[in-house]
Amino acid sequence: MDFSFTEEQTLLRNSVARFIEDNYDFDKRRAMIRSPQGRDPATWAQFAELGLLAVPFTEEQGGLGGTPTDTMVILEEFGKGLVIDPYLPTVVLGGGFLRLGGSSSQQAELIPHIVDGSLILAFAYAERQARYDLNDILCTAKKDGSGYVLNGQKGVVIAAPWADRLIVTARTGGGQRDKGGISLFLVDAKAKGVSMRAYPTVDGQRAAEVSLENVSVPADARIGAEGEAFPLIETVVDHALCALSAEAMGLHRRMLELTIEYTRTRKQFDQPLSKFQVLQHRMADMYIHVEETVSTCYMATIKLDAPETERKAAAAAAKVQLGRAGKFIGQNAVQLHGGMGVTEEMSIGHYFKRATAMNAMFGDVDHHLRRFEALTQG
Amino acid sequence: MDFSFTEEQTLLRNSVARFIEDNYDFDKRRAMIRSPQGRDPATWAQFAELGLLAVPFTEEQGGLGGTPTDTMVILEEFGKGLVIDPYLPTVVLGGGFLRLGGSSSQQAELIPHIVDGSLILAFAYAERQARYDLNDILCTAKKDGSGYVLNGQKGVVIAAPWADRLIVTARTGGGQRDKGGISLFLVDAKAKGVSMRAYPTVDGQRAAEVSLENVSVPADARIGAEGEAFPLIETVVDHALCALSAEAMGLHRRMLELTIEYTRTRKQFDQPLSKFQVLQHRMADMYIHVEETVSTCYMATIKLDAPETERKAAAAAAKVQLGRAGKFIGQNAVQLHGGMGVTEEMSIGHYFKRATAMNAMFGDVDHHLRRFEALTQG
Amino acid sequence: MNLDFTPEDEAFRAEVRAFLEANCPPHLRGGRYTDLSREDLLTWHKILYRQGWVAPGWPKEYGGTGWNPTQRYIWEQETARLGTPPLVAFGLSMVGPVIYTFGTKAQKEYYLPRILSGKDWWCQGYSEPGAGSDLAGLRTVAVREGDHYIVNGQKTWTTLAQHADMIFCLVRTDKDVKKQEGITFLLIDMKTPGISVRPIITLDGGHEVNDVFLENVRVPVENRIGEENKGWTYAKFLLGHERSGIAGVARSKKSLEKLKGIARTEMAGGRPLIEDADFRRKIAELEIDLLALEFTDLRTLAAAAQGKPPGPETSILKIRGTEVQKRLTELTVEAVGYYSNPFLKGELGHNEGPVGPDYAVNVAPAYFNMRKTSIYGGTNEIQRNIISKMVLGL
Amino acid sequence: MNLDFTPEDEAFRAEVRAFLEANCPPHLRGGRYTDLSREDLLTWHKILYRQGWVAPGWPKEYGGTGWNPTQRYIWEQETARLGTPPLVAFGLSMVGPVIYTFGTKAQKEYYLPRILSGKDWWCQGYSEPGAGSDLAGLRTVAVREGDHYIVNGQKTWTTLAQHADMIFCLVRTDKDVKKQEGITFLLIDMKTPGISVRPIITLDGGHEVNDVFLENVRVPVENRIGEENKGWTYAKFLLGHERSGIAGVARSKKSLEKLKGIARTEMAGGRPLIEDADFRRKIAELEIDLLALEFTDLRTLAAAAQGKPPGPETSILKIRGTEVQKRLTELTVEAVGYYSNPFLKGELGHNEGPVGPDYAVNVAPAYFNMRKTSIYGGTNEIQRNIISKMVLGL
Repeated sequence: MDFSFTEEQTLLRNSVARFIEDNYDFDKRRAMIRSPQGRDPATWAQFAELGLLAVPFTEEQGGLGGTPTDTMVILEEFGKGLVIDPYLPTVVLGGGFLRLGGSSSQQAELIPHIVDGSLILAFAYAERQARYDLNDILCTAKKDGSGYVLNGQKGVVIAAPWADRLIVTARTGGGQRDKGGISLFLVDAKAKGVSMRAYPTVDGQRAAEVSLENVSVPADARIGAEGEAFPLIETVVDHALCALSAEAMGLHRRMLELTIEYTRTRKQFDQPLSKFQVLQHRMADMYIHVEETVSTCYMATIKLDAPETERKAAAAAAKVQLGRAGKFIGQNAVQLHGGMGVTEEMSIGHYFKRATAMNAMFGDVDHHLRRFEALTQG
Repeated sequence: MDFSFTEEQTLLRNSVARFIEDNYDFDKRRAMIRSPQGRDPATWAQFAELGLLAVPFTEEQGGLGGTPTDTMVILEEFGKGLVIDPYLPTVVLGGGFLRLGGSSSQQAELIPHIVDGSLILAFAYAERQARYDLNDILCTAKKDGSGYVLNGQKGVVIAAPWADRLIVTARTGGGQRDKGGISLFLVDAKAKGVSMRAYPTVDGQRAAEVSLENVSVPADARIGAEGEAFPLIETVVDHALCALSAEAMGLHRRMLELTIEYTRTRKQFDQPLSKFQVLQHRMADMYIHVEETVSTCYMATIKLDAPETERKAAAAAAKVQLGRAGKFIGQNAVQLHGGMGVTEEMSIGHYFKRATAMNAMFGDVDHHLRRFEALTQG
Repeated sequence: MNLDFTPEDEAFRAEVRAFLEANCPPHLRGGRYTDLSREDLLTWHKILYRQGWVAPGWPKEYGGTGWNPTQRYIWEQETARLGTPPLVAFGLSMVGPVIYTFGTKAQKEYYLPRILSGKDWWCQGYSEPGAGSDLAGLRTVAVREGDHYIVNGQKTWTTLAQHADMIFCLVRTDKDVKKQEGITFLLIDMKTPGISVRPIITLDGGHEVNDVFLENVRVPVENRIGEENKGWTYAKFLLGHERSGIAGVARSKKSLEKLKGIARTEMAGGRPLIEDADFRRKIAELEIDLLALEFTDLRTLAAAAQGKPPGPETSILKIRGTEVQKRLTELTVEAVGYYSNPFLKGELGHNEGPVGPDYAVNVAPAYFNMRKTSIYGGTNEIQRNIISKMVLGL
Repeated sequence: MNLDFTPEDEAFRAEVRAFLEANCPPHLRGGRYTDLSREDLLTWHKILYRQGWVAPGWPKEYGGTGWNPTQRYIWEQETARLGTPPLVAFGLSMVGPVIYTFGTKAQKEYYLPRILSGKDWWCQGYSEPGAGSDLAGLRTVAVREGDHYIVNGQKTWTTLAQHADMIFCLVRTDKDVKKQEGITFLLIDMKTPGISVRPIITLDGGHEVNDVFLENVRVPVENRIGEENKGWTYAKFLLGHERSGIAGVARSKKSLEKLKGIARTEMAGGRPLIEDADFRRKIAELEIDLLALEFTDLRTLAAAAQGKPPGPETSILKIRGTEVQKRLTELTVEAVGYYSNPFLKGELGHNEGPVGPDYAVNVAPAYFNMRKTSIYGGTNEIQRNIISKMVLGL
């Protein structure tokens, strides 16, 4: 049993932290978000240079053979810096599908491009009627000669406006909510029949409504066996939940730090806010929530390789925790910043917005509580 | 719109309060609870003398023609004094069934005895499998000549060891959870076939497990039409919920007062506890809960005569409120009393125990939330 | 104890309802509480002005309706029922009552009609960068120079100052006394040289509040309310007045109905979200909070109808009222799932149609924006201080 | 980062499990944490003593096991798995470590073996009627008279003093200095003339705690730990030691399993309670709290295994550990419905069988009793003070 980090992990953490400090301050981040593209491609190129895009892939795949803990370290620092770049969609999700389910030719073709920064991916799975159920899919993929033709609508596809390829869930069989009959496809974002309505999101990212109208893809665009993608989707999404949990660690801790800083300097009734016992206890409770986020993140990350039920329960618990802690910490951080907390000029509000958006990603607190219940109460 | 009390109501309140102050202090109450009988019959006789047992009955029935607000005033004071005598089972429940559903001969025979203090009633409805569902009944009443024969088990029948008669719910038809087929019977507590296992309850009352084995009752022991008692039961139980809510008003306010008193005198770190901001805010929150209990009690009491859905929703809301407020106020009152809060010697713990027991009576917070949901969300 | 309305009350309700149905333009109905333009707000203001109903809280002699508390409660219910626009409070509910209570004859005659007609748009110069909840800690200074005060300083969180013709300001006129005792209450024309307004963009991307800078602003002495250095008295009076209606029950009821409507439409696990046990429970708990708040509000109202002044216990209404409002926006964000995420407001323009369902537009910004409610008007922490000191005597 | 146990750890676990299975008497298993008699507790104590495992926290040289933190964690898991009785902490976990750390050679040689063997039952004389969370405010006085201290005062909340042979006491030996600086730590024989014990009956009807009165009690000077007036140092050491294991994770897991079992048996709306969405959710939220607590505990343990001393952040373990314990008893009360109401304990005698299901017996008293956990050992409010001052630097 060991919760410490290796020397390599500490170096990795420091290099990410330094990059963010040097290149990702409040004003630079705002400028990126407000730019037409919504991000600065130079950032991504530097991620590639730092090797961040190579971390989870094996050495044979052209990666660094990192563990989930390495990914955790990166995402935690991203959380502190409010990084908007598409690491989760490209490396954790897209990379995850390829790593864990892609054919060797898919891996050989695409992973090097992820690693060198030339390929951005987005995961198009959510549908309007589905809420958070990954298996609720109306989008269809019909056999057409050796390939498939895709039709359907995907909503709120994070990073889609930036993506070169989409990874799309579609039905090759089964009914709307069946877990069988689901397949995964790599679709070129510029393919004929793909249209997008792009927009910014509340947390400063970009997303799109994606429409697929008679989009033809070849057979080798399918990831994994036909109709059997659901277990892979669950696995990769559990990796994404851990990544979000890691990001939340950074986010939550930073919100607490900013609040401590602010209350130490801001005076009311001739005393710093930090001297009022009620606010001290509020911050103590925020601290407890932060530590619980850390604990559940460690748990879920360590258990990514555990037997399925254990892995799923741990990931669900971490997501519940990040949701409820994010709400508690975020709401109180804003409250303790007083009027300043609700302005665009202070960074605290931007952390709060990200915390809010994260709660919905891949299912909110209720969704994962129910998942956890099914796994632990039968 | 008027939330004030009439002069008569103020007089009534004062006379109940004075009685409790004179005859119901901590030591006397403890002595009653520890006595073999578990209460002092003299108290009941004085309730009769003060007219309290006559309040809800019409003048024709030999009562005082009081309104639900009058009952509220009495119960609020009982709450402050932690009265253990069977007012709720006898006057509110038993009296309620007779007032609202009894035949004129049942009324003429029994109400005068309630009023003069010579008749104690207990409502035997709960069954082991039923949890809080009033319609979940296995106890049967089979026609036998002109009368009925009752068989079944009733659990946690409050005041049963003191009761002269039981009011029993039993099935004359329908399945275990049907709302039709339920009938109400007056059963002599000493009738052949009635056996009891009596015990004290955590809040200082007495209750019993009641077993009915081939208990014969005549046809005129039935209250209301055969198989159609359920709406009457719901109505009378809503009256009981309002009475509990009124008791909770008194109980909750007293817990807050005791806590304020205690924290004002108890010093820690050379300061009265009442000077610590965290505890001040805790008490402010307790106060808010108290006022919310008052507000929902007023609402539910006023709406006892409103259309059915409105009446039920208001009563359910009041029960939810008393449950959650009782928990918040009670737990914090004990906490703020520190070690003293968990001793038998301080009255605060006894209030807390009553608040705990009240939460379960006629259904806990979850039960009434669900009832409220069905009424307000369809 | 009863909830009965008199026949006169019921007749009044019918009259109000008929008027509102006939006169509120369709595009202003339905509870559009944010995103209304200055023009929208003034349109509605002027409709009510013509009817003589623009100032329900004012005495008749100053152009108010003279309604009793029950009638004002009915008015609030009926306007919320239709979802009419809000009236901007700064003139009607804040400085107006200060002027008719403490103003000179000339001030009353000049300002009150202009407030009623909508000619003057007012804003509030209370908060300062260094003084939030500690309002009396303000540092904007006014120095007497002949017939004028020369004002220097900065006000902040000034709502809708960008539209304002006038600002009422608390300024410091004596530094050498207890901080509450050196404050003066001034009425200042926003067009006076030396005043500049800088927008503050809030979390939701909206421009509602501003910084107001005052640099050598010359204010005629006749624009002073009451006596010099007695401004704190008028300020406290104003804050007490501001408290009424703070529970926002009628509006929260409307928002709750909207939320239930969304939950009936959104799907979860193949069924409407409103059939989801967790979500049902959250709605029910909130609805019970709201009922408790409503009856606490009614109790205050009934006491007011009997002539009792509102006491510090109205802090409950502020605390629970804002908690309910915030929770409503929070649950609405939860209800719409992923579609809380698109952001169509703010500097990136929002001329396009909605992404996802109409009802999902702006729910996250509304949630962000409503955070302010437990901060402004005395934070909820300050309200709890008030309860513990003034009500519980701790 | 990993949760792996070494093969040595796994072998250790197997050894422990086999021993416990073979040696814990059946009637002492199953998590009977309350209602155990002095005899029951001593029976188990002596079984472990014979095995040499009665003091997992002590160094080997004093008769402890010398286990590392991981082994102690495994030990806690395995004892909780079988639900073995608790060991009374006052000798083993509290005064024992004080004696072997600060005691004289004579004290070590005399007291430690008696603690290990169970010959001396200890109790704790810390709290006083006037000094609860403010422990250093104690007023029990000891005056030196030749080779003795003469002790006068009152201790309270003294757990199981009715069984005790010895009490360790904080007493004031200097009134004229800062309150922390005039305290001395004494070991006192409970049979000394002048000591009397009065039961305190708690809310649950139980007799667990007591008042202890000391009237002219003569204590030999050699019964003093360390130096005169330095008692606060030893007291704080003891409190830090007490903190370990305070999270109570293994036991709470056992209680959670019991709760789930009850929820599977109880019926609600014609179905098992565990299928009720509201109750499921409450269990799940609590289980996630417990998982978070477990991993926070493991993080502390892992840090300890690397030789880092427990810091003030262990206040989290106290706060959340007791919150989880309290919530477990609360949900158990809810689960059994009406059958939490019968009260079979206390002065009315409890020789009859249970009313209702076996598992419902005593759940309400347990709920009442567990209120103490957020009060003793420094209230949870004090723990939050500690976090805000010592961890957050506020």
